[in-house]
Amino acid sequence: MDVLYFAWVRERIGIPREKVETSAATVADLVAELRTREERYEVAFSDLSALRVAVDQELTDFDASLDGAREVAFFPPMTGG
Amino acid sequence: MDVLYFAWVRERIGIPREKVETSAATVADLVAELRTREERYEVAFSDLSALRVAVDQELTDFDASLDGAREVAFFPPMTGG
Amino acid sequence: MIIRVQSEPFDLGAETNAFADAQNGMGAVVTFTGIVRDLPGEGLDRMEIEHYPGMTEKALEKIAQQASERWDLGDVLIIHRYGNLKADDRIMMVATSSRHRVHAFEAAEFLMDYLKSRAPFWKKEFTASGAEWVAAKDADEAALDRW
Amino acid sequence: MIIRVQSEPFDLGAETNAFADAQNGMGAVVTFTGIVRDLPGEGLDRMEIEHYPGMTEKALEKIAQQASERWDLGDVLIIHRYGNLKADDRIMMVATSSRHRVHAFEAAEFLMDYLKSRAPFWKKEFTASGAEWVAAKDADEAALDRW
Repeated sequence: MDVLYFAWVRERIGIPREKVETSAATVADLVAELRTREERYEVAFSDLSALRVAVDQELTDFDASLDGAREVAFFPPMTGG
Repeated sequence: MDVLYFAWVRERIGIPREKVETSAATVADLVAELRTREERYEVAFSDLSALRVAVDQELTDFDASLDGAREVAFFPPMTGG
Repeated sequence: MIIRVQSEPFDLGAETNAFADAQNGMGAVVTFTGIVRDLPGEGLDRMEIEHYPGMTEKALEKIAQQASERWDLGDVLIIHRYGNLKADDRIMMVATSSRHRVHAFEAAEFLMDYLKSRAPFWKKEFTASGAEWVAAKDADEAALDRW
Repeated sequence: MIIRVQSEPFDLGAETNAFADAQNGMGAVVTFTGIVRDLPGEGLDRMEIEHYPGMTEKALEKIAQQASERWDLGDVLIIHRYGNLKADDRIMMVATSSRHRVHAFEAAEFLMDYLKSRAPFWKKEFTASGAEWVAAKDADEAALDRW
């Protein structure tokens, strides 16, 4: 699964994207897995209320299923316009 | 006093403006005077709810005073924009 | 505050660029443009817009002044044509700039609502079968209740 | 429906003219333009806008589609830049056309409200003393409740 990071999430984790082998059932499960990896993930995911998530390029919630998902992206609230 | 007519009021009365000697105290009094003049005035002023009036280039009501007024204009509801 | 009442066409794009260039740190620019619509059936030969020289400028300045007092605006532009126009010609435009997009939007809507019912312009439509004054819409008068 | 996500500048005036030219009898055209604001004090060196290629276009299309279903629109245009911008540069624009001015206005406001909080763009401001991600405003999220 491709995992993408944007804005300060990207900066804290240090990479814009990576391949992740996971059997996580939901976004929240994936986050839990990532947090155990390294300090930088723990820091980036420490406050989920400050984060947004998209699965296959659609905004969704942290309890969304990852069944069949190819791409998950984490980022802060958007500031376009 | 200058009396001005616009749009279909101008067309019904047949002239865009005229000098009127009057001692009318209010717009309504002026209208009453004009209506007695000729058929075309009677026709133009037959339905006051279809008319608007400006005294010295400010929109006002038919009961407005003409004290000191130099210019009175009659016209239908506006359709700008 | 720029108010122009003119018979000549105006260049919407050039006016919009000039207004946005001069907005001076406001961040948000809204424009509204009114365009002559063709008539169904036999079509519109031309539209004639009559106005009340002198009062028109005063009424537009008053409307722009009210908008400037009510919202936090950088600037206001109103251009309105009179005389003869054809289908697809641009009749008028307003532009507003503000630090806040909601202010720019609301002020532009306010300008349009007041301009429709309080500025002395009258439209007449000419077709092959004659000419007719455009009737004011109840909805346009009712729109003022919002403000 | 025209959606463009690009790093290059766009000509607001030319885009506005082209959109109004193509409005095809709609009568009302509304545009909104967002412009980079300078920062008080030491000033803005530059703004960098990051986006999510692929998702950005989808999100903007979805927003434009929703507006088209909700209001009686002739057309919708959205242009949004990414990459490096300076103070006074134009970040983005939307344009709407409609037979009814209220529809054109409301649809443009809807597009802006959704675009602010639902399209994957992130702004970073660079000054002499460092760089900072622009924080999302609660007011922008709250603005969605209106629709």
